[in-house]
Amino acid sequence: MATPILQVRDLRTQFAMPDGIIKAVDGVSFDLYPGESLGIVGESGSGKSVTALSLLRLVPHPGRIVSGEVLFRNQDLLQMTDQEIREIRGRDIAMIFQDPQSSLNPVLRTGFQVDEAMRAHGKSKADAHARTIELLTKVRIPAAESRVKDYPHQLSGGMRQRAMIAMGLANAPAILLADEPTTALDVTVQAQILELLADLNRELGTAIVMITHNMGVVAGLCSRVMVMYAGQIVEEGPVEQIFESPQHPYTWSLLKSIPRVDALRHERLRSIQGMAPDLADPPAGCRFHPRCPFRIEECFTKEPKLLDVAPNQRAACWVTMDRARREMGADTLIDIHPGAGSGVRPGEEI
Amino acid sequence: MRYHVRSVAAFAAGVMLLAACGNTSSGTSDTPVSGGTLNIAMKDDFKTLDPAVAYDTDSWSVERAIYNGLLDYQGFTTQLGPDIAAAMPTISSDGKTYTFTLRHGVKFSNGREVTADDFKYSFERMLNPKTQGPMTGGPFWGSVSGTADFYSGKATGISGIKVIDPYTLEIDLDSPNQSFLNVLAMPFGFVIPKEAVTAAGTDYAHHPVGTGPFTLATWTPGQLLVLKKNPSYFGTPAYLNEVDFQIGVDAQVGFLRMQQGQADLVQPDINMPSAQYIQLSTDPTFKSRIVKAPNVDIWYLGMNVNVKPFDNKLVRQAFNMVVNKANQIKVLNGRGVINNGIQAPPMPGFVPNYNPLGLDAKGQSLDKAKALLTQAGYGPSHPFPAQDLVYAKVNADSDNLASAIQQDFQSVGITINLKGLSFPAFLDVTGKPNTTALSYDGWIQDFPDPSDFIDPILTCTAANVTANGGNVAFYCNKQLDTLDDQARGDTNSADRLKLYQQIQDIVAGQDFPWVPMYSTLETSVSATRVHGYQLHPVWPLVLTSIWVTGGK
Amino acid sequence: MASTPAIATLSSRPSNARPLVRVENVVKHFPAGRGQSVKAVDGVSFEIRQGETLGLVGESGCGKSTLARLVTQLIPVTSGKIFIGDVELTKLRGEKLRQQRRQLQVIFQDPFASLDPRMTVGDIIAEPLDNFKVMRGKARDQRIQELLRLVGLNPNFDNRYPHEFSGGQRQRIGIARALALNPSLVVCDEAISALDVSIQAQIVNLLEDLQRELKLTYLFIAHDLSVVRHISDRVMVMYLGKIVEVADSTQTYTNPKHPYTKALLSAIPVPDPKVQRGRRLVELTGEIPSPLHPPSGCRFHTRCPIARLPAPCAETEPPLEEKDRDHLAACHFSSDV
Amino acid sequence: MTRYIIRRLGWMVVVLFGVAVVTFIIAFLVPGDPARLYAGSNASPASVAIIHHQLGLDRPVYVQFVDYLWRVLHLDFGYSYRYSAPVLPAILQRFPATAELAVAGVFVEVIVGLPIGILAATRPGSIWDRITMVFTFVTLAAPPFWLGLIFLYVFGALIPIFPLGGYGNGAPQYLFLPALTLGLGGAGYYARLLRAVLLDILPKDYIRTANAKGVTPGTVMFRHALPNALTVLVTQLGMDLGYFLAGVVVIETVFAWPGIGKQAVDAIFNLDIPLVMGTVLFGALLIVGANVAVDIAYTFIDPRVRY
Repeated sequence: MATPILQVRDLRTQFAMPDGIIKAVDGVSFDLYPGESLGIVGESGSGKSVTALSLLRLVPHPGRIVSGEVLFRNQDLLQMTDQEIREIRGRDIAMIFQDPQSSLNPVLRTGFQVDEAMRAHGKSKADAHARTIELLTKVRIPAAESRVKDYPHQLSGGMRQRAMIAMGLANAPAILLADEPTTALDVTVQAQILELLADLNRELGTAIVMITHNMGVVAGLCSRVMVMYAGQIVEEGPVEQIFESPQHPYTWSLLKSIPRVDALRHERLRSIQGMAPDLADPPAGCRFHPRCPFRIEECFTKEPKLLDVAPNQRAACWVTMDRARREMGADTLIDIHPGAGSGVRPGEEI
Repeated sequence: MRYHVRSVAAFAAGVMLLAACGNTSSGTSDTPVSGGTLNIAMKDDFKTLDPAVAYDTDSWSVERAIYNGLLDYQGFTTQLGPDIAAAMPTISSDGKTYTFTLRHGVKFSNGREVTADDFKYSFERMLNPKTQGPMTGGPFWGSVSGTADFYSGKATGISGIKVIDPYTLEIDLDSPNQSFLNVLAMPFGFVIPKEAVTAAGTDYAHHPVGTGPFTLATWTPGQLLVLKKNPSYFGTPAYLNEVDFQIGVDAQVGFLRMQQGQADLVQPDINMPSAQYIQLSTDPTFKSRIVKAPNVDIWYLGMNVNVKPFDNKLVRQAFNMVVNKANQIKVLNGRGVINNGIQAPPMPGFVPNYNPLGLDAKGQSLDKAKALLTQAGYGPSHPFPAQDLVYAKVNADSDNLASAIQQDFQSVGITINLKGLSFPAFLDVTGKPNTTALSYDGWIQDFPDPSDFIDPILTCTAANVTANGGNVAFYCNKQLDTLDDQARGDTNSADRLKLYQQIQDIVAGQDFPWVPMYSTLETSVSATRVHGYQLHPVWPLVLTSIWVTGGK
Repeated sequence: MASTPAIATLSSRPSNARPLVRVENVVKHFPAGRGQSVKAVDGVSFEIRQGETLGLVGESGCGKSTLARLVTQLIPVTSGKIFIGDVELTKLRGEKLRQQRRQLQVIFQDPFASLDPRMTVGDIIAEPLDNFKVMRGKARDQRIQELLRLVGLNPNFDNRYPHEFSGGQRQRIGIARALALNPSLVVCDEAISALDVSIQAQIVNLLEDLQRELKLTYLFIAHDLSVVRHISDRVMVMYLGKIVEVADSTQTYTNPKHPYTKALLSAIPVPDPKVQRGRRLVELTGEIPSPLHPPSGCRFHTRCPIARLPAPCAETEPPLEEKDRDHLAACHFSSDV
Repeated sequence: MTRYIIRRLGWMVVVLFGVAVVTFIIAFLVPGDPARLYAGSNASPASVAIIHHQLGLDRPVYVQFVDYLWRVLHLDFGYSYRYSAPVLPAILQRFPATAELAVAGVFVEVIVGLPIGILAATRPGSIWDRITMVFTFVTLAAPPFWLGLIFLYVFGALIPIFPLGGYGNGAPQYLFLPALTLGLGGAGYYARLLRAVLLDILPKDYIRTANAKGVTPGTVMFRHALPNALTVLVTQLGMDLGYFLAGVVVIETVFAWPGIGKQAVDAIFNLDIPLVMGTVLFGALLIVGANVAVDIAYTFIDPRVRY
């Protein structure tokens, strides 16, 4: 692949809360290549949204980026002045959000809000307006000329998200950060939006960072995927490879716990026992170890590094799935209980 | 407690005593100069300038400058003299017929000369129930022949008011009344021209026309009332060209304005609240500008003789020995004198150091009070029932005065609960029989004659009402009424005053419907450019003696 | 995928079991001002069989949550009848209705919002027992412990407060409360939608285990079709206040008889890139019409890829009829789907 | 919209009727005889009784009330007992002064309160936030009477740059101090309100969206955040305006401002029932009117609101 357009190095974002410092993003590093579609998956609280917000320095109060680099075209976004980062936002790197209902300003006309994305970056009013209609048409909003005058509440959920996407694409950004853009939508609308994003990715060459908790969304849209757990990346690699042969027990468990609509037989779901750790006081060693079926002694104390486990695939784990299968008969497990495979320290309660 | 309330008629009499000491006047020996404008800061707007209706000191302050009656007080005294009348009236030997000769050439400000018809018109209008004036229905004027028929509508005019010729007016009374000349001098007796009333329609109150030293130039309700000198005034012209009443100015702000030279007088007709009095008495500029004069008033606790436990005379007598009157005056910052009787100090017939119960210097005799209460059957086995003291909350002093009373009674083991009411509510509950047992009351004279201290507030007639009574003790003693009737008609002033002293003995030394406490001193202050400002014993404000130097 | 032993195959329960709940032509209209009304549920008939799990799917606004509240009589019907066993619920009022409702319990979506933060978990779980004065004292405490154990929580946690629990644990508390009175029907109204993926699976498994142990009947409502398909014996699909298809779960998914069902299924992403990229989306044009003014004829005709217009689709409402054995659909052209 | 306004006007009549009933009842429950005050407290019982009759106060209460309503329907609010003048002209004569003060007071509230609220909300927890909160606390807690006197003392007497009260026919130098006094207390409240509302709005998703577009902080505040705060502010403004219009008694008293509030208080002290009722009805009309105006304003501020 070409040179990365975005390089994130050791990003750490923390929230100072009354009961401690929440390490929401804790040492995240990754590269994004031009035109690719990268999925970031994880459950709520895994730090995937905060990662995306950190890239554009949009972390809400009381969050703070405490260290790291975000190199965009070799410039560190974290070191820029407020003015400089504002110029990047929406022009080079755009972001769209989960809930189009709440993410559009209810008192401003939809067209105006799309216009504004361009006018904030120097386009004239007339030009911006013409391009807005073009964009709305492109994201398949029917009768765009009249829709620009509508307020967000006059649009359906799907149309609102299309308008958001139009806003994101307004300045033909190099990168589009999409934070759970379909979660609030019905499945039929979700499918349309995902198709739209895939088309835009193909046609415009915009690199898309798709943040989602839905494995199916990643499977359909992304070429590469990063799995986050407790503020860290635990596994990363090409989509096919990760789904085919996940090496981190968390990724593996996650895939096993999702019912599939195309299942031919009723299989009992394999749930991951326990719950996500408290990020104010994360577990020592591997953060997944309290819930991991294959943990060994090292997992309790030593933090695993994100290392190559296969070509292009990296995982942060002392016991990758290959080893778990070999040594612990992973695939014969009926339920995924902590330490079930290794027999190390079994039997905790939920 | 009618004190400090705008709608109350407040009068001061007998001011000569203090005038002689020279501290009722802020004037200097400089020669008066004409011209200039006097600025007066007033808290409230004027109610009305219709003399038939107005019964409050603010309105009277202005009316006195606009109108004249037959008689007026001479200078700053309580001595009556002729005003529009050319001389004092001739009174028939039976004391019932008064004949007035009018001056020639007295003109209303509209240019027309005043005649006897104008007085007949003015009096009849003033007494006509349709005018809705307070003199309708009997007070003061009830002794004029034919008023009863006039009130009831049987007669279209008052037969006792007769125009003999344009300059001669005769007034007939049903019975002799030694206070009637004072009544004639009240603002209700001011003369107004019929055509002005007709022209003003229903709003004569705002379009007054009179004969006085000033005329009304403008009156913007809530803002400003301007008087201009009347060039055709028949008497000695005023020095001032103009008087501006700045309306709606709170007293605090009024004094600020005075310090800034924007106001010359503040609320000239009422006592200032204690807080301001203290403030001004320490101000280097203004402490020497403070003038004081005794008010003709009496403050007392009224005990309803028809209500337990005050139906027992022993209890009432005991109560008369408990109140620390000196302390009441202390609360008023010394602006008052102890009074154990029912007449005010400067009044004719006043008995100095009157003390029928042998009270101490504070007005107390606690041991005797306790003995009387025991005699009345109260003691440890039968404690005196707690009493409500009803009083009007009119300013910051009201509560303090009442609390002091509460403490006084605590010392003889009597519990007093304070019941402060708004002024209207206070008037309402104290004016109804069998409603209020104990109240903190005051009476401020209508005119400087002892009869005004008896008739409306201590007679059987005044007690025999169902509402709005002035006799808050609902006290009725036939013997007192007989003496009072006798005094009213007695043409010998020395005998007459003796009769009033007898009445005082009955009330304060025998029957005890009241606990008399004190009479107050009026206090006022003027700016340094004001000269000739004096407190009048009757009038709330006399403008004709004032001249100003410097300023506008 | 690696193979694991199947715990229970689909349609393992008899399809001709006695119906526990019978819903006959139920209508629910909500007034919407100016004399209009939202036809949230507009003439729906179905039955829930003893011991089965009936899945109910549809997009937001299709009326599925309203239907859930109607079945449990949390809101009254506008017209139609609902029977539980032989008792006509819609006829009952007051105390009689309250007693019948013991059999019908609901597990709600938001486990946090539905638990009173000032009550201990024990009191929350025992609330239905207290309401119906079923048991008190020691028996009550034992029942609380039993229920906590049943849903996989430490029985000694009964004195704790909801905020001390995670989302998944709270949902277990919600389930324990629903089970307190031994209900015959449990309505799961988006009961797992707010949970994280890894926790969802715990709860789904728990619900399945409980059903087996306690012979429960479920009406399982969710917008996640994968989960519905996983847990349900039969699936019912709603569109704009109407049922468009009811069938055995496998039938519905493998052989849909209604174009809407087919479109819905095609839209669900499969978490397998190889499979997902080979799937074809049946795209639906336009938006869901307003339930204030539903389209004439077949309500789906405005978005239907196979509709024949105007007749019959825009003119005649297709009845919900058996297209195959035990497979009902409301479509004029179900054979073309 | 038209239907809505008609409906609201209908309600207005109902509200005003209710207000009339309640005021009338209260006026009759308050102890004291208006005739006594009208005649003067030294007036004799007989003359009070005659005036009582003349004023029609001896008729049954319901007769008086029906008579009152009937006259009000004909815009005849009766005669003031105290001023012997018709009530409605008396109110209308004084209303312009009150209106002027009310508008100026609201203006001060806005131009002082909003910037402070914005400052506090954009830097929560900062020293600025604390300073502004102290300011708002002080202005909120300071009794207007006291504040007015302080202003008069400082700017009228100590540094005599403003007149010591008075109306001056509405000249700006007369208006300044009363408007400031009136507005400052409100400004503190507005600052708090706006801070609270903005602290609620600023974390909203659409603000994040605006920031993600790269618009300037000023645009985010003034175009995205403030318009969303407007409904709350306008509600309060409307209430304030109505309240101010209905008469700001204390301020008018301190500053010798010839408005309807001062008049109303005098009327209450003097049991001037026709004037009290007239003022209350007039004030209620203004408050209800302000509320209707606010509701109509919503449709311009928030496109989601439709009637």
